[in-house]
Amino acid sequence: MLMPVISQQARAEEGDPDILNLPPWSKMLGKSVASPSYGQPSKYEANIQRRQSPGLTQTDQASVSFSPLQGMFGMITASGLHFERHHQGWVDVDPRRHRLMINGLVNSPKVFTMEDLMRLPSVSRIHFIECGANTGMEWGNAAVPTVQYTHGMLSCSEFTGVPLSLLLEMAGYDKAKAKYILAEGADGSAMTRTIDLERALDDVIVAYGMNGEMLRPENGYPLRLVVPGVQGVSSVKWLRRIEVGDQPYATKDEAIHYIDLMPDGQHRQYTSIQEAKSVITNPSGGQRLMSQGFYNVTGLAWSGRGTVKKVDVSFDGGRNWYTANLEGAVLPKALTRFNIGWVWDGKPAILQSRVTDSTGYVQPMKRQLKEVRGSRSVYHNNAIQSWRVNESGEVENVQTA
Amino acid sequence: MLMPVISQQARAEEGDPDILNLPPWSKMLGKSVASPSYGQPSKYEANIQRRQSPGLTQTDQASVSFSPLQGMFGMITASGLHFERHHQGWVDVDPRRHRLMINGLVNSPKVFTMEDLMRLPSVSRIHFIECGANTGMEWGNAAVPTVQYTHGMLSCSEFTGVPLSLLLEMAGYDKAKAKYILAEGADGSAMTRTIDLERALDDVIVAYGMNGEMLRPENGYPLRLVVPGVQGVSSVKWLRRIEVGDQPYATKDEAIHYIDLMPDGQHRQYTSIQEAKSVITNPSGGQRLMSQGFYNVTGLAWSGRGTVKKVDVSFDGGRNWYTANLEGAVLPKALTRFNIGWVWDGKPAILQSRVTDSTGYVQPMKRQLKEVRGSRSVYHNNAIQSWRVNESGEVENVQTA
Amino acid sequence: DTEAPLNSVSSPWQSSYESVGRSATPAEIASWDIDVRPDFTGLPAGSGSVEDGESLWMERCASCHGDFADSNKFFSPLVSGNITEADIAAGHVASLNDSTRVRTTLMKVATVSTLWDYINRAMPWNAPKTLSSDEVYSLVAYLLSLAYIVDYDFVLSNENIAEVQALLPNRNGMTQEHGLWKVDGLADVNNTDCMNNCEQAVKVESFIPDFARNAHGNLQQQMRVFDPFQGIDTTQSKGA
Amino acid sequence: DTEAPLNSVSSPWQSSYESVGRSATPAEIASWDIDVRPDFTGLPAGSGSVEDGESLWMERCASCHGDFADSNKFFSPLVSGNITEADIAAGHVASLNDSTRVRTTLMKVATVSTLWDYINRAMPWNAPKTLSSDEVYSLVAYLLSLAYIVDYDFVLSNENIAEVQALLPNRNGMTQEHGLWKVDGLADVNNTDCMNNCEQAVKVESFIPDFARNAHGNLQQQMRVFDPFQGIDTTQSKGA
Ligand code: HEC
Ligand code: HEC
Ligand SMILES: [Ca+2]
Ligand SMILES: [Ca+2]
Ligand SMILES: [Ca+2]
Ligand SMILES: [Ca+2]
Ligand SMILES: [Ca+2]
Ligand SMILES: [Ca+2]
Ligand SMILES: [Co+2]
Ligand SMILES: [Co+2]
Repeated sequence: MLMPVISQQARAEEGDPDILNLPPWSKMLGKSVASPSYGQPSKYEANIQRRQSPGLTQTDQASVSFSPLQGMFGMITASGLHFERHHQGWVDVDPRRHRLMINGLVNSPKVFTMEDLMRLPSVSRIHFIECGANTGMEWGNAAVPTVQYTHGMLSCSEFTGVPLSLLLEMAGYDKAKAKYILAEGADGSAMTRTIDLERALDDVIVAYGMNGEMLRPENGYPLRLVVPGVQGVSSVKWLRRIEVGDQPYATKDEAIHYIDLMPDGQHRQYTSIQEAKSVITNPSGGQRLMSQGFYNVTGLAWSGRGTVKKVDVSFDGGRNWYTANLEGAVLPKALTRFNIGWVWDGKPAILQSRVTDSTGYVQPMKRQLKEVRGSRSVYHNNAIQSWRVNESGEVENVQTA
Repeated sequence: MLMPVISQQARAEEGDPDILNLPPWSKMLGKSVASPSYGQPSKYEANIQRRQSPGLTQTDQASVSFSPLQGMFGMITASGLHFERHHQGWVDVDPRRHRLMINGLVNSPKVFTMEDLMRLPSVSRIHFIECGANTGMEWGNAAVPTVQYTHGMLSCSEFTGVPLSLLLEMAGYDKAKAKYILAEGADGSAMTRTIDLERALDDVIVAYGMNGEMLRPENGYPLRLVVPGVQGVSSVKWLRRIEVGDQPYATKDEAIHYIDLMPDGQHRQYTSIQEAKSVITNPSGGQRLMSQGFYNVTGLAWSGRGTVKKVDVSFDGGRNWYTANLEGAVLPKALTRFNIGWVWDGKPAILQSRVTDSTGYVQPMKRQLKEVRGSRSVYHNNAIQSWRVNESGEVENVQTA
Repeated sequence: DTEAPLNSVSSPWQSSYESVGRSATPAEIASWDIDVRPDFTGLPAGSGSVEDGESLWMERCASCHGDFADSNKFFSPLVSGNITEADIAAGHVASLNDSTRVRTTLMKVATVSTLWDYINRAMPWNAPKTLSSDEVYSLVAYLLSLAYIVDYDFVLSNENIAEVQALLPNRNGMTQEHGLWKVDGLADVNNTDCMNNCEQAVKVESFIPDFARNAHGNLQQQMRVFDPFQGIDTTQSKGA
Repeated sequence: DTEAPLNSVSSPWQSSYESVGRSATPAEIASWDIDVRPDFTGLPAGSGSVEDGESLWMERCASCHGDFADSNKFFSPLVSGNITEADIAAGHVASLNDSTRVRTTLMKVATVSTLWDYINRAMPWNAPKTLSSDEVYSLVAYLLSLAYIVDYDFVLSNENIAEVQALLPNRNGMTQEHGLWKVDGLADVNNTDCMNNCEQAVKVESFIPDFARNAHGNLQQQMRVFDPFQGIDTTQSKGA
């Protein structure tokens, strides 16, 4: 049985008691400004928070908290809901003691304080960060119940900081020999990742600002790298050092993890780009359509290679597709919100979204991905997601053949 | 005497103790993910918060808290730092009991629950909200010490919601007679404002989402109007009702306040547009340049009539001007971050910024504004702001002749 | 102007949203449709005397606005004697031009409906929407009497309110002749984007007064603890 | 590709930022430049025996990784016996192809520098950067011995580590032949944007197992309390 929606409950003869009797907030003096001086969400939003997936990791410090995509809007991620992936916990760095070093194949190795970095020319740009392992639990089968767990290692923020290219120029990197950089964190894990020099000189930001304020501690306060379009682990948090080199570094998180086991038993190493991907966030797994009729179906699309060109949505498991609206400014390597209208007729339906990016790449079906990459990868699962609506309106995570 | 910058302190012979001796966070296991499950700023950011201006208002509930622009980045305002202006305090509305009514010159007056509204086609767009009284304390003289108080009734967020035009269509507004709408809040003040129908059908949003999550209670949870480009008071919070009419309503905050006293003793009524304006946020009043040399000078520009075309910056009180960088996507009726490099030579300097918008309008000097509007207005002060750097590096709020 | 709120899309369901929401009932509209326009559309029938208004005022309003509505403890004065008979005749309050005088509510307001509407929807501040229509009439009447617009024995009602409007001291004090209402309205102030040798002599004409230096608290505590631009310790005097 | 990070600007000071920051001293670089590359650049001279590694392991590592590095209490096993002599000869671990087997660190790692570098920078997990170089050598030696790559009497040093690299079981197990490194690399999977009659028979092949329905907690408490799409009470069985 469908539960009645509130608007139907409210259809009393004379009218809705919540209209006929004024609510208390219409008849009282409200609260003061600047209380709190740093604002917080409404108490009615407590269900919308970051969560771990039980059983995914053995510890809480080398773990993931997922963003509640089912409760989010637009393309910007509220910083309080930004997903987390730490390998050795998050640390509360004193910004007055934090330093950035540039060394290696440079004319003049350099040290910067935070004050130094904030004196330098800065840029502000909106980019997504997606963990390479996002949707990794779904390589084999439908495994987790909601979009928070299937796709929630994903966020999008406005970052402000110094272009890495500028710092490399200032240190005088060796234009003949330099081919790679190593980025290193100041936390216990001293997280390290190799980045191609060409990319490092392109749109990489040494960022201190996020969504109008300083980075949050869990997101690398006071300094992180932002490597747009690339799996999140490259956007090293609590960044303390950049080394310029002529060979890749094969550090733990690019030589033991973040490698993709192919059907022939070889591992692909240095798979970095987050290819075009999209997901319907509402309705999605664990939700229930409360009645038949019109719904705004909404979701997110993005591409590590450029901009979103188009998002198509299917309601019959991929047989027929309709092109959705793209909202607001469609920006490179940023999330793009899409919306499309749909009328649910009470019959089972399978909802899917499929993005095409500015390179012409079309988001693959799961079977196409498996044909090439097999089923034992963990990373880079950008397959089309299916949500099945059953007769009772319940939405489930499924995979189609 | 100039205080030494930290990077100079750190120039010990062998090196900086904060590099030679690893900091504690490099040698420990950090904290768990999802603790807290809703993230918060670093404890080192406690100075960056919303504040009242003492003496501006007699009560804390009919008052203003200003955004700390001097500590912010990019164009997005972190929702925790969004400025507040309430007339009767902020209220904690239960979203399950909140309703929106559309009445007046319509075929079919309507009632919507939050569920209803969230079923409808939605848009997501980034817009600024500026109080009409922003910089009002500065009409006469330089009065307040920092950019938080001169310009901090200003914010910019990504809003998600239903286009008002859609709701008006659904109610079947009278196309022959309708000329205005009235928007009304559900708080104690039942804030009301008249909006031109042409504008109401243009880009006005009945918004529930802000920066990826629901509106904050202080910003109208669960529903507010967003009227892009227009003084903030029109973006009615805790929105409960829209009435379609054929005459303006002359409610208290458009007939007794938000009116502009002209030199001839007449008040301009229904002055609504926030014309093009810009301000340098760093360096700004109350700050001190710690040493001579290069600085990134940064600020914000916006226009209620369209997009920012160009921002020029002067370091000599308006004699000579240099065109600044515009960061990221330059969006209509949104804040635009600008940056420009500058070398401080230790001599007094007067810094100014001046925006030109897409209509060709150039932000006026204070004396140009006063020539037309006199000096007894409160609202719509979009004059060029001057910050004077003295020999000791201190930055002061001044006005030039 | 900017971007169309909805793109053209290919979904056949796109505009099938008419069924969402429901019709408002007459009782619901009556409960919420409280606005009163300058032409008195929306004004409920009723009446109230200055005398009743005065006692109600003392009970429910005076604590914040003062016995004669002239306090600025909670808010700027509503009434304060700057209105002359000549103003009432002209429909324009001359003392608004006098920058030494406080500008009260009754000096500015051009439409009596505004007072009725606002008191009805929002006052008393700490218990809004608790007044009956007759009480609102009487309170408006009392305020009008304090500003010598009506006499002490006046009874305001829906029948005579238009006559009162014709006496409102600043009824002709508003202009809508400006370019700030419509998106395509004409700007009234102009500047040019001169780039070189623009100002001949740059002179500072206004500084923050010294007493105001620390009036917002110690500015050092309002700036980031690390920053190329550090906060000034305003508990110390200038240049220290 | 996208937008140039800096626009062209007219300020004569734009590129005068060279003075910001300062040169790093040799001691500072020595303190932080700890990375060790596959070609052993960055590897400090030193040595450590399997025997020393074993006792150090018991003291500082075994509590989390197990006495034989085969525990998955804190992390997946580092070593677990899936490596054969044929693998060591081929430089490729065949059991990686066997989906029933757990994939351990020593099965995957292709560069011995990776182990040295990581243990040195990050282990023990709760006290990183507290091991001496010789201790790191001995711990790497112990792990190699557990995987039967070196004997129990082996002493690993900067001098013989290249020989050990030549024995690493999965040393040929990595490929960089793919389009996911460079921005303009070629995609390996293709789809088309077919719009109509694309899939002939749509079949669901995988559902969330029933036992997993409530495994993430009650989903009703993970959705907004008001929403067109309300959270399912997963403490109740399906369709209830
Ligand atoms: C607890 C304090 C308090 C009480 C009691 C109170 N008021 Fe007010 N009143 C205020 C405040 C504060 C404002 C300004 C609200 C704002 O900023 O929008 C105000 C505003 C007004 C205004 C609008 C003035 C203007 O220029 O905007 C009128 C008229 C008014 N009050 C009348 C009344 C009447 C009539 C009563 C009694 C029925 C009353 N007030 C009771 C505090 C009070
Ligand atoms: C308190 C628990 C703990 C202790 C003690 C500990 N480890 Fe670990 N170790 C971990 C965890 C957790 C990880 C995974 C970290 C991550 O996810 O990045 C790990 C990862 C590793 C890895 C990388 C494995 C891979 O496949 O990524 C190696 C090698 C390792 N540890 C060796 C050691 C050595 C050697 C010691 C002792 C000096 C040690 N560990 C002590 C918990 C511990
Ligand atoms: Ca890992
Ligand atoms: Ca659009
Ligand atoms: Ca006011
Ligand atoms: Ca730019
Ligand atoms: Ca009405
Ligand atoms: Ca190195
Ligand atoms: Co990751
Ligand atoms: Co305001």
